[in-house]
Amino acid sequence: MIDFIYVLPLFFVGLGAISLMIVSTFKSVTIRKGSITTLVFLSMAFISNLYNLNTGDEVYSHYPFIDIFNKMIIVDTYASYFSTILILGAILTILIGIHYFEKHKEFTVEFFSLFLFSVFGMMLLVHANELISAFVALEIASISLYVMIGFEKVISKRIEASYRYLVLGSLAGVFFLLGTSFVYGATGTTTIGTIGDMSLNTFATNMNLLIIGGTMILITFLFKIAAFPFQNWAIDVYSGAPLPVTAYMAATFKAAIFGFVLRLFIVDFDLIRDFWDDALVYVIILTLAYGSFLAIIQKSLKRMLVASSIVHTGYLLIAFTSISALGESGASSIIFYLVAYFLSAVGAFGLIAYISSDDHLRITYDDFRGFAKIRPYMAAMLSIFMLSLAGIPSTIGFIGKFYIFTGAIEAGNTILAVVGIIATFISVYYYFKLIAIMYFYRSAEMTNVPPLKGVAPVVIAFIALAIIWGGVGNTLVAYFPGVDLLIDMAKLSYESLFVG
Amino acid sequence: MDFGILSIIIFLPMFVAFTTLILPFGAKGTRNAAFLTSIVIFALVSSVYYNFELTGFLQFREHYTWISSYGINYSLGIDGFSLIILMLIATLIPSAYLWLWEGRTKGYWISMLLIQTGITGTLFSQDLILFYFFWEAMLLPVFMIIGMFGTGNRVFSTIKVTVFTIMGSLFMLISILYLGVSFFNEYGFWSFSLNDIVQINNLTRTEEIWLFFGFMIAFAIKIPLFPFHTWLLQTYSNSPTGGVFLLSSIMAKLGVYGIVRFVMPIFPELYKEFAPIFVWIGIFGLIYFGIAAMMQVNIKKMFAYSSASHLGFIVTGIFSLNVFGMTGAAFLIIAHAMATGGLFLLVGKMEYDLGIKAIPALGGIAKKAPIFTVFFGIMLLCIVGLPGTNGFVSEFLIILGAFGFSPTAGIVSAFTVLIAASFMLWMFQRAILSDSGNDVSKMTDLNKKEILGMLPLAFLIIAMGIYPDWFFYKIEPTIQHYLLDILQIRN
Amino acid sequence: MDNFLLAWIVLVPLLSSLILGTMYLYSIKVTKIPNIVFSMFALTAPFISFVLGVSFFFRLLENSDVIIYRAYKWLSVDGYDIDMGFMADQLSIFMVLFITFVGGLIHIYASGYMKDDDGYGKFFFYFNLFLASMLLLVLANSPIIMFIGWEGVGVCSYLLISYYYQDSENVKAGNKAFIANRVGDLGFIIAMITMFYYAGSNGFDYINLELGMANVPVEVLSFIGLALLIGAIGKSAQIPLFVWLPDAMAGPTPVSALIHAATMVTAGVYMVARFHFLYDMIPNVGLFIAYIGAFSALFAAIIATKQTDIKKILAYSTMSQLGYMFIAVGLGGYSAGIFHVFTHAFFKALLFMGAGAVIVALHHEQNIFKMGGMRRKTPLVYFTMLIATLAIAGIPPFAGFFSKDEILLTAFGSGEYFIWIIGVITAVLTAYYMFRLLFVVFHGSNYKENRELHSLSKNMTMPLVILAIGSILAGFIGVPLLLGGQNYIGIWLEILNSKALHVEHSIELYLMGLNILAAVIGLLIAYKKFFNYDMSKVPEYTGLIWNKFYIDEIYDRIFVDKLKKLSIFISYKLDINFIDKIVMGISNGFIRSGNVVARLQSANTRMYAFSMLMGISVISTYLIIVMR
Amino acid sequence: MVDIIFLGLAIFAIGGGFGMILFSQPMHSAISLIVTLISLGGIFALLSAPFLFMVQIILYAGAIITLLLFIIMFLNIRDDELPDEPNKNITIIIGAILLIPFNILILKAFNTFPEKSMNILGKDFGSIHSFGMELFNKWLVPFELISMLLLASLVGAVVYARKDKNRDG
Amino acid sequence: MADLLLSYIALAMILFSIGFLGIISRKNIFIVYMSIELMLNAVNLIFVALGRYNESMEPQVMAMIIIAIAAAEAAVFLSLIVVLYRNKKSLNSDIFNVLKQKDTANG
Repeated sequence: MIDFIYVLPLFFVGLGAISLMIVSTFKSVTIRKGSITTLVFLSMAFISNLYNLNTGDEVYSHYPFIDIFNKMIIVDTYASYFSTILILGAILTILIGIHYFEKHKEFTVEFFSLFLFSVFGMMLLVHANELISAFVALEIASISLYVMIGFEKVISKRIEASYRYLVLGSLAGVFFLLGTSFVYGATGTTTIGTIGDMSLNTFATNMNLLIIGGTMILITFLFKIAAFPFQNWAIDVYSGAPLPVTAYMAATFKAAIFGFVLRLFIVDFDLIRDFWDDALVYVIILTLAYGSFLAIIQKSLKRMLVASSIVHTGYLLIAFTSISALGESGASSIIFYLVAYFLSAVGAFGLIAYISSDDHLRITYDDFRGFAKIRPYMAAMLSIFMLSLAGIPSTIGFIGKFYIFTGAIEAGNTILAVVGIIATFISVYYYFKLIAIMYFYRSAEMTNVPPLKGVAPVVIAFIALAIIWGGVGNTLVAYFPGVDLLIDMAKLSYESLFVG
Repeated sequence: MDFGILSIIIFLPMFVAFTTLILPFGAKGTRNAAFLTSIVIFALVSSVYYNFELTGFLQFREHYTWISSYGINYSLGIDGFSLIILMLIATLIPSAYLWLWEGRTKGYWISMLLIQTGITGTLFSQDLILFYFFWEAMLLPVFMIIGMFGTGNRVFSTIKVTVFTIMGSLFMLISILYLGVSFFNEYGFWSFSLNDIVQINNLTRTEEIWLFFGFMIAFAIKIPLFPFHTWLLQTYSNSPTGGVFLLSSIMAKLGVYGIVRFVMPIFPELYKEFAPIFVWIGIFGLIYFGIAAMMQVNIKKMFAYSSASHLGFIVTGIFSLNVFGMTGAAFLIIAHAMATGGLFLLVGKMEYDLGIKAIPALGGIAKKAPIFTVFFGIMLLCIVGLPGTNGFVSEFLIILGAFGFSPTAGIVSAFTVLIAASFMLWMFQRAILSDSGNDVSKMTDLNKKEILGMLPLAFLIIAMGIYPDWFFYKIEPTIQHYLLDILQIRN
Repeated sequence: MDNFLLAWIVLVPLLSSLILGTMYLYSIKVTKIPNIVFSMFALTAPFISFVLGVSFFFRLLENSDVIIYRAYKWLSVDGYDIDMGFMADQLSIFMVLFITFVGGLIHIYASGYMKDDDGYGKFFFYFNLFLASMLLLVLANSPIIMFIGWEGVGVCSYLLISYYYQDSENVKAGNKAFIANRVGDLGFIIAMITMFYYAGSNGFDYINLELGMANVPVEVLSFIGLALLIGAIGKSAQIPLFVWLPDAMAGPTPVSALIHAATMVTAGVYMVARFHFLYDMIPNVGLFIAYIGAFSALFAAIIATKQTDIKKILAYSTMSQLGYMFIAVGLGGYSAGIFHVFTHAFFKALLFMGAGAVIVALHHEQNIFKMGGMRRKTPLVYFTMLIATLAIAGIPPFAGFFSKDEILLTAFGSGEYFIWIIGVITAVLTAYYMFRLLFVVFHGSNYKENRELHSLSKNMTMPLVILAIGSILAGFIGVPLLLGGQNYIGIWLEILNSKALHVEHSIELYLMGLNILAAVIGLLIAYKKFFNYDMSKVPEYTGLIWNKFYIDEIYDRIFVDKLKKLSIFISYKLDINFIDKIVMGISNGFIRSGNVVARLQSANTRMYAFSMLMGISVISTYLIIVMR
Repeated sequence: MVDIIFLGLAIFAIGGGFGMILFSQPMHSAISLIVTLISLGGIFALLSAPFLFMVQIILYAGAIITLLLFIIMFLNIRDDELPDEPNKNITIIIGAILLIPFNILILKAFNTFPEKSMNILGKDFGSIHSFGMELFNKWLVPFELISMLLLASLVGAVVYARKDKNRDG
Repeated sequence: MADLLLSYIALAMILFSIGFLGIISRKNIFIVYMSIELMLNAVNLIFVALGRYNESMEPQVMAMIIIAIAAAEAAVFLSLIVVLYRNKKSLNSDIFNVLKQKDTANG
């Protein structure tokens, strides 16, 4: 029975997806009801997942139903930690997007079904302990996302974004399969954990094939997180997608991908990972440069945030390279940064989604002129998100960057830290430009902004507070989770990878 | 969790700012609260001043763990050098508030309060990350205040100054992180506390040089030293009075403070080694900016150049590696803050009344506003370095210091007496004194509040010029400590 | 003892000036305060100082020990203490006496001269501040405190010269004075700092400095001496820093009298005398000073012969007389120099006040060729001016004769015959231009008959009389032994003189005669040319001398214009077009790269796939290379 | 014999592949693809995977491509609606050149595999029974997940394919 | 030849490459789709060949799963093609460029 409790979060989400799929045929189910149902299922998953997370300092790793599932699903602190992030991201996305979905007539209850399918896929991805299962999970998430992007199919850019993502995503997926086949060819297995063991046993000739296989998987991974040279799609797809979906993809999906890849690369490719680190240096530099240059010229806010998400990918990769030298602290810095970026991006995208939900206008910088005059609290929140994204102290974004750069230096990649710093400084320009535009113009341009009421603004405000708390919080306020707790959790989850 | 007095000094303004932000205070209420806060802080700072012991070591230490996994602590403390800057801040801010009394919005006052928090926090931090934290945090309200309440092409210039300064500080951040990692590698635990960081000795020379310049770029931009000064003109010209006041009189000084507080103890050898470069950069800046100021038409830009010129001189002082130069620099920090701050307040009023910044469009102010002119004259003479004002004492000491460093440097730096005088008096003639037929009828003389605000500055300028020693004795042990213990120099 | 009273000599005028300043602001802002109240505060100050000065004079007479009063520790850095100290020795007290005396008289005169001015209170505020600074300069016991007074004098002169500040010309003149002085201050400060480092280890007052100097290498001493000299030149308007002096006439006439007669300009001479212990060790520099003095004297005298502005003539005469003083102090004849300072104070103050009276009478007319015939209109002024002119020209027994004679004797006795010859020529010229002034203004035919003269108050005429008496008698404190007199001043200031002169009495007598002859020659030429001058012909002056040798223009061309160009170049070209361009160029570079990158975002799926292909190709190549 | 069959199938597969990317008519391409898929099915059979051979023929060539053909016909695209593709060949050539390192890399890696007989294995290997045993014993999770995937794609397809309710035309 | 693992791999890689070339060179979205299918089949071939080489049934199951995934993708892709064709009245993927980067900044 205990095994069932472990898979309960997955079960709830999957159940939710299927039930929503069924009820979507009924006319009487409105968007609101659908979203509430979604939230109910997600909350149940969240609660059961908290049980799994077991917030003590105990580390565990468990294969549920080992005789049936055959070690293909793993439940450990690590996966639970990521699941928490993912479910939380999903909940936040729904809460923030609810206003948007209601205002945009194209959305139907099927959307929530797909949404839960994608959450299911992502959770499965972080729980996956086998490459083919992981690929299936990835495909569940991706296919749901393809459709979610193109859900408003009367809008050209949505459907185009969906198409582009589908073609290129499938192309990248093929490389994952190719890689899997090579890994299988080299080691005769596709189970994570065993691959590593086998790679120690097999003779050196097959090592090359393993490396190639790993590289192919890495290519898919780089594609999904939009790293150079596989970054082109990101800006089109993200900006073509509905804003809540963009937020969801940029923050939550990225976390899921990292959740899986970290497991794969820490557990299995540990011995050969440094092989890629040298090449990754160039990838990182180019990713940072590309994202920064692209972001700096954007006039549309959404595109800017999207382009800057490429930059954040670069930061995450910096931490990725330091894992081989640092292990625990490198991995935990990725995890922490994912949380930091996740909060900031969800907040920023969500708020912009909320602002633009009434009129379907293109949101540009100039639209925000004097925004602080008409909506001071929203402007303040948006500023907090921008500051966090830019990594200004007193926000969680700073702490995240701090860990990443410290890790990079500790791992001996000072050059990456310097490049990262330069990218940060460029990012200050485009993030601060928004703050400047919101506050420094005396007359407001934007009309038709929804007032500050409903659930979305409250959630966004909480995110803003969380960002600040993440930046300054400490043990001064007793028994309240501060920055340290997040770090400790990240470290524990890292340790759990080696328990099983 | 009992907060010490330093924490209260740091966080009281922030607390007031957020309280007024949340509660339905109007602009007037916020202003009164801000003023009251500044007075309370002045009282607190005075008590710190009187309880300060005559040693060169850190006092009023506070130490709490913040992020334990990386050894980041909330660590505060002051020594003599911080003390005088603290006194300066505590004195200047109420004065400035009296000047900014009318016609400001709530956002303005809240920004001012937050700036005060940032400034004092920067001043007290004894942990590198905490320092960086406040250093950046200080920038945001300044960013807001310039951008929201400035004039001219303020959006552009605000972004420019922000990006520019953040660029500098990010290089510092990298250096800080590198130091932290080096410390970890050497001692096996994390700490960013200054006391620990200074004990690092596993750095190679190349590393040290890089890190040194990482720090120096941040401070050089903030100060600003040649050639990192180009943000200065537009920013000063477009800033509102309060912003430019704080920028010129306090924040620029914090750049110098940063050099003394961090660069000197962490890299004592390089500090000594590169001292000639910085002494000469300072002197070069002194002359370069001085000459640049002469033909500047915009009065605020002229003061910007003049400010940069003096800050170059301050840098010369702190790098002169002797007591005279360093004490002089400390003194010039105060003198220049008061005089430049006062001048910017005065010019701000002029701009507020007349809406003019160009010197040729001014003139005949003296007739309209004699008290204004008197204060203007006092501040100006302080800038010029007239004996009897603290400007002279500091300049004299720095020249002494520079001479002690190298006679040539001393002699060249003595040209300061000529440079400031030439453009300042010329400006005074054209803008204030002579009647050039421009319409300045809207100019009003100072009201009682403004006089009250300006009096402490004017009084201190003169008092410190006539009886400097009374203001010196608290800082000298600190300077001696720097030289003997940290740099290990006996001149 | 009552040494603290020494500080009060300075403090009294200072306090008075502060009170006056506050009162003035009060009077313009709130209610008007009558002039008499201002006068009360203004006029008492110099006299209290004078009385205090006299008391110290008598104390020194009884006991020639130096009186020192240390008020407080001004600055203490790194074990070096600098006191706010005052020192009364023979030299300083002597200076104090005539500064306060002549200054006081000028105060009285000014109270009449300025009585209709709106800024009456302000004027005396500046005036007393000026006096306080000058007294501080004189009484200071260390160079740095002296420097405070020194600069105070400079800034007060700035304020006074640009007193009529609405006219930008006046302020410009003030600026010029201040900047020229600042050039001198630069020298002073360099000298001071060098001294501090090389000789200040025991303390920084004069007594310790004198001791400290003993071990300093002579090159450094020469450097200090020259740097100090720059300061002296700036303050005393010698070549090449004299340009401010003629322009300084922009201020009210009492200002000119105060600056030129008793105070400011003599500070340079005083300083050289004060640092006699230094200059005694470096006679070459002293000689250089003497040459500067000699050339300045001649140069100013030549220019003065062609000027038409009454105050400018007097200004150049001041410069010329200061040249004499520099000759004296440069050659080690400190007492002779100070003696001339003393006598000069009387007759030059008198000349300026007389000129001021004439100017006031003629409703602010300053061109001498538009005056004429004032002898009958203002006989008192005429007589006092005559006495002063005789004194400055060096006609015995008036004051100037004795002091100038002693200076020329010093020059001759030191063997510097060239300087001596210049001195004699200058004496001829002095007599010439002074009598030219006198004849044109007072004897010439009336420029415009029947014009109404502004009446002169008692306040203005009374000091004239006192100073006239002074101009007659002042010389007698230094009558040479040859004439059976007693050189009291030489005895009083014997602490300064280290150089014994050996000039035979017969030669001395010849020299004296020659001086008188020189003065008479000058007088006669002036008489011939200008007595009963036809005032209808206002002479048109042109040429080198009238244009003051184009010195101002040359300075403008060499320094000012170049500096302005450099300034424009830096602040409008270099900073904006070069340094800022680099900074902005970086950011533009980013944006341009962004535009390039943007072209890659073609929204073309095939192109995106193609770029993936390229990436894979590169990665494959990389793998092939690294995997053996 | 096996070699010849393999070679023939390979040539057909490659030819079909080239046909697919070279024909401008999607219909022709689809038929070429079917050729390739069937050839691959044959190769699967050569590799002792009879079950997969069936799946390939029935499910892939039969169902998926038929669906594709159906859609092509459903949309009824005229020739003049087909995109103009002038640079097709040159792109293919450039792409082929760029793909050379990729192929070399992989073939080089496989080249080191020891030679081993690849004859058709008899008995159980590849049969439905052994396939089922393997699938349900070891690979239940991905198999079940496939059902979720198909559900998701079903919803997606429904969303895309249905007529928009509030479309104004 | 049929004995060699390498020949199967080579065939698979050729097909894989052809698929890739199809994606980069063809504008017709049908053919793009078919190219992806071809690439998946190429991977399948590798799996099956490796399965035979290792004499393991596992890769065949994987290949089977991949076929199922391809089917799922096909459903979405083909319905998307329908939507695209309705929306754009074209099969030319090159004209789907409303998301093209239009903004440029001047320095």
